[in-house]
Amino acid sequence: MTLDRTTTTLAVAAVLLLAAAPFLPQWLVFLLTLALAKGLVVLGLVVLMRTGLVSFGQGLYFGLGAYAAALVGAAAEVLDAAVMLAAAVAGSAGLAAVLGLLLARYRDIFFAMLSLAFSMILYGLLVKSSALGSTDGFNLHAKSFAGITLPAGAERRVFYAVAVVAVLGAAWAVHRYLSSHYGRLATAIRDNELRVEYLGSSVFRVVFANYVIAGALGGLGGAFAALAVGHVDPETAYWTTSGEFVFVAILGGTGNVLAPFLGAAIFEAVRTVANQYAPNVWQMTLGIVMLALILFLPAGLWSLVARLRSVAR
Amino acid sequence: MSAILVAKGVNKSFGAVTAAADVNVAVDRDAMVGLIGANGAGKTTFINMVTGYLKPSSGTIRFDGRELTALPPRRITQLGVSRSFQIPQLFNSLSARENLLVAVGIVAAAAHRWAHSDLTPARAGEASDEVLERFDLAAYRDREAGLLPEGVRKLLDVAMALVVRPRILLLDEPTSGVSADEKFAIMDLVMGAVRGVTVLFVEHDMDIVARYAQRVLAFADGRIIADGAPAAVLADAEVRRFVIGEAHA
Amino acid sequence: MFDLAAVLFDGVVYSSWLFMMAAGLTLIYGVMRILNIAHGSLYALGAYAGASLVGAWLAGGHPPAASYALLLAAALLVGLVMGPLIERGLLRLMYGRDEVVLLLVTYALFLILEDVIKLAWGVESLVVAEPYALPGNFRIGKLAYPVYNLILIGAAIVIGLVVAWGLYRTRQGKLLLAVIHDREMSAAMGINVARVYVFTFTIGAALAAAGGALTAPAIAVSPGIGVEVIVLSFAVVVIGGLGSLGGAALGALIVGIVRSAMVRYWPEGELFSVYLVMALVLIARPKGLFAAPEARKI
Amino acid sequence: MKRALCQFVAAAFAALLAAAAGAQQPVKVGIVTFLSGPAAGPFGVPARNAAEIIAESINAGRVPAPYATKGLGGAPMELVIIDEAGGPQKQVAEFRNLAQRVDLVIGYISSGDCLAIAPVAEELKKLTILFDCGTPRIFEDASYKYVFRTGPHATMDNVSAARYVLERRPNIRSIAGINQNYAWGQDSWTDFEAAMKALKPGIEIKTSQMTKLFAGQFGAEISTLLSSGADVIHSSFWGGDLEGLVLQGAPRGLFKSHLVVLSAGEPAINRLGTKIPDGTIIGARGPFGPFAPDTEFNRWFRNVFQERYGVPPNYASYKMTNAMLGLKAAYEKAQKAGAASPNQDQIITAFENLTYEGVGGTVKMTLGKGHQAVMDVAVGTAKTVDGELRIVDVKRYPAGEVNPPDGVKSEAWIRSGMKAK
Repeated sequence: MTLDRTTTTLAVAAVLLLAAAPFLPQWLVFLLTLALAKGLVVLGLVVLMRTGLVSFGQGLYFGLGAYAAALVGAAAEVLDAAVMLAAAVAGSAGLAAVLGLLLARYRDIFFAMLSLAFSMILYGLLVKSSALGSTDGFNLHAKSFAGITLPAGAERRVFYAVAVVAVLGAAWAVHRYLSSHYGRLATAIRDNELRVEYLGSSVFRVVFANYVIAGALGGLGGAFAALAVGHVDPETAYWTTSGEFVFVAILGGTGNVLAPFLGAAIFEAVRTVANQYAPNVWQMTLGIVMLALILFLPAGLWSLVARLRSVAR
Repeated sequence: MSAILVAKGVNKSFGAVTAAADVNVAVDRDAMVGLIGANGAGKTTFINMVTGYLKPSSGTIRFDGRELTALPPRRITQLGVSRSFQIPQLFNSLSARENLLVAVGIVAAAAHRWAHSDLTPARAGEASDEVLERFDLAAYRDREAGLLPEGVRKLLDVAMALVVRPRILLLDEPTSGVSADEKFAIMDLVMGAVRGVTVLFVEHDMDIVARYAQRVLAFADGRIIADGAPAAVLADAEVRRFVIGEAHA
Repeated sequence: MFDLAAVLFDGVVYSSWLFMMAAGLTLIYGVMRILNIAHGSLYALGAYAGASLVGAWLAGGHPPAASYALLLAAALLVGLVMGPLIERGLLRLMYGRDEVVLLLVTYALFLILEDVIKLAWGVESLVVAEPYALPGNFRIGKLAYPVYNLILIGAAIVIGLVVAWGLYRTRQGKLLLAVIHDREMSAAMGINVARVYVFTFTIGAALAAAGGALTAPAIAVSPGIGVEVIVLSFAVVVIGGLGSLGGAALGALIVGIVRSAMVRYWPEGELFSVYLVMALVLIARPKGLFAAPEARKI
Repeated sequence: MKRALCQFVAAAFAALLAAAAGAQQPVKVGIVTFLSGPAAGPFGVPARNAAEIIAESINAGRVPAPYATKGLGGAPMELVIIDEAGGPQKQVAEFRNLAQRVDLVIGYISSGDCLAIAPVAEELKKLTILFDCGTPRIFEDASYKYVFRTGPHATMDNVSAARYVLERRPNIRSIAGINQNYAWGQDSWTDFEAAMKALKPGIEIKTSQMTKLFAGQFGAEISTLLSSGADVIHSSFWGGDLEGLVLQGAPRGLFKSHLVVLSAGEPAINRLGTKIPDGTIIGARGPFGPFAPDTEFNRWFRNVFQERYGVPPNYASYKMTNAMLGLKAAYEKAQKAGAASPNQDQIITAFENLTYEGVGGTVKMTLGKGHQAVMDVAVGTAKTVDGELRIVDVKRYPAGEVNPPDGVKSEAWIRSGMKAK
């Protein structure tokens, strides 16, 4: 009955996070919002991975979402977070629908590298556009949400709460999607595309759909990150950012829709602690932790949670 | 009796190799047709062309009056032409039941595309279990397909081909890689399950051909060298030399 | 006219640098199915080792002519130490896992090595320019070029030929090819995969290090030089077709020459030239230029 | 599961806060500078070294007058140093954590980080002193209460370079550029190009090479520059790229056949020494390093630094020092105004429009409503004199001539002919 479990865990987690919102210290609110934002991108990656495809270019949508949100503020001078989020999702889903037509025909490393190429082309364009501040990027500041003006200083907490709700919705929807026929079909495609075609289903359509879902979630994550940070820059589209998402996906585990968020939160926490307490060797610390996790938790962090549950049962 | 599958002047060559040379066949509804011939004689190539895996270099293949040669496998399946594989094509990380659920789910999710289908998403589960029963695979219900014994994989492969409501079913060596004593058991199960479906099956074991086929097509070098009732074809001198001689060598 | 000659020459110089990286990467991927991100660190290690060795040699007042040999020695050293160390010590524990997991393992390794290099050599850049300036210049048209560029090209060609010879003429090499073309089969044929892997990874590491060591005299060896080469050489390998030495060579040539042409005629575009090339090649040939066609038996 | 996570993180930081809570008197200063990556060598570590030795000297009261008093008016400084590597997003996260642990922050070399951090500092009401980043946008596009920048912004680097070039070679006809393809390189070239056009209308732009950051190899670029026939070549390269350009350019005669301007060349002097060809024009983004006037204060600084670290301080070291001196000056000014241990607002009030003596010259917080420093700037020419690189023909430009008046945007000011106040 994992469905009930996951859904209930999801609900409980969301309620707890919302209840905590007013009391958490600002740095934790920020850390969690960022973790939720990146978790959304990884969630999309997990959907894609069900079909056996790993994208090293999700930074494309993360960056696009961030810039879409920021541009709504800077260019259109709409300072409403809801509009920014909508613009980000629309923009990235749109681009994904175009690129998907091409990318859905690619597999394995070629899919990975072609998506990487596209993300790096966006990176290049952003770096070239001095109007957008080139590599320095520019700041954004949303002052209202869905028309409701936010009290100065409280914005971050509101964005955090919105992120929690958005994650709840997205994770639940993805969970339903993946435990439906289409989830199983995705796995079938990963195992044997030929047979899927011979059963009368279009592999292309499924891959395409999952790619667009991943793109939209990537854009949403990017927008939340931009709202939390208050600044966008091309780094968001750089290949190392994309690589980080893939790592978090593996770190968390691809078995459960909650795993990406656990993975993202732990990753952010480890990196922050390493940077604050081992500023000279934080990369090494991070690397060693990564290796240890890959070695000792082959199924990802979520396998721990799963183990705890089975013990509890 | 009207022909459901008609191939006219079908040719196919890979560079120098001729896999099909002027193949002309008309298969009647509800026929049980055995395809025999040495390895590389063109049997599988014929099946591959009918099901859209290969495009003929020239010639036409019609199913129920509908030209197939331009269509992708997916569309051909939806029209009611299904196939099994010499090497079972399964979803190895899924259980036997989930394999069938995928197949059922595909039909149920897009029932409108199918010529005739009574499957609905709601019925998917029980439909899969029915199939497991019919092919007595119930014992392997929740075992990972990748780890099943070859004979079982063969059956599951055929079972999946049947789930998608075919009107004609092409079986590529359904009993190859299976011990001699299992062969008949498998064929009995299959033939029991395909009532009302036209069947073409590739087979090397002439006893099986003689037992299950109403009609036999003998291939050699991409050409059909004999076509008729099993007894007649199996007695044909050319067939004995080209097919059976080599088949047993 | 000489304009074009210059573009070509600059391109070829860049290509020969790229090739040394890509050759090792493509071998490792072909045999072990690992996209080795740590390849960048091995490049950096080669550069640091080469610069330090030559620096020490020259500081000792020894004849600078020998420094070229020292550069290669440094590369070999890095390869022979790091190759087996990484393969036996780490990668071995990960075989059988997903390609992407192995890739992340090499990413973690890359992060660790970045700091190791920092701890070993500090953040100050290493400058050992003598081998670069020593052989003097030659001219193409009215443009002066360091003779060292010719050495670089020569080295790349020799390295390419040696590796090709090793692959196609020696027993060990044929084993590698066998594994590249059909892993299951070759495993069934009882090839000692473990040995093949150590061997391959060591060669790959040495090639990366050679790329670094031979570039060291022309650049300031400083933290972070490993990062840039990673994606570049990935792109080259993918353009050429994974696991193909010839592909790596062709990919390197294309990327190198396109880049120098961009620099000359459209400097704005240099930033994405590599990725444009990669995207276009993959769109035209989804598995790269020299992809081995795999027949599927059904 | 989330709750477990919160507990984990919370625990980690509780430990941290406890550790911080230990000492009350000392002023905790967060230092953010590159400890890893390509910017660590030329800027990050020299800046950190300066921070450490200056903090020590201040606490011991060893800094010459007017900074001879111990600590910040008696309160010792305690440094918390973190790495700036990782990009603005990561830095914002780190800043939010650091803000818990320290009373104020001094840091940031990358303009991207500065732009991202400034509003966060404002949100958290945490005094933050930017010491090095160059972009003028920080106080030209916004105004902040809690953010100061004691380093002059980058406009003057290229304005002074342009003036220097034209004073030396009034009848040059064409320029070309080779700059890194990111904000710093693009802005530097834009400023230099605009300044040259404003000072010498009709000057011809032969080519503007924009190289990928940390590309390291510039064969094709150098060929293009050599055949461009430009009289002057401008580059704002730094770090490994700069050293690579010199190493690869010099043997090919790039510096012989052209007048080369390295607007941020000073840090490379310690690294390359006599490898820098004679006649190369070098800037230091202020009166720093070899460009600093030979005062007793400057001599003291160079000596302690050289003694400790074996190399002379470069401009990053100077700018870090000036940030810390600015803090000390403001703190003690606030004390004189009557606050025994001044709170943040009192320090800020004292800091605004402050004028104080820094290493290399006077620092005037005159721009950005008193939050942005200006300084004189110096440009010079490299010349090897008996086996040692010297900076000769040093020209010092008063701040007023190379910086826009407050409220005027640099870009507009340059295009409008750079009228001095």
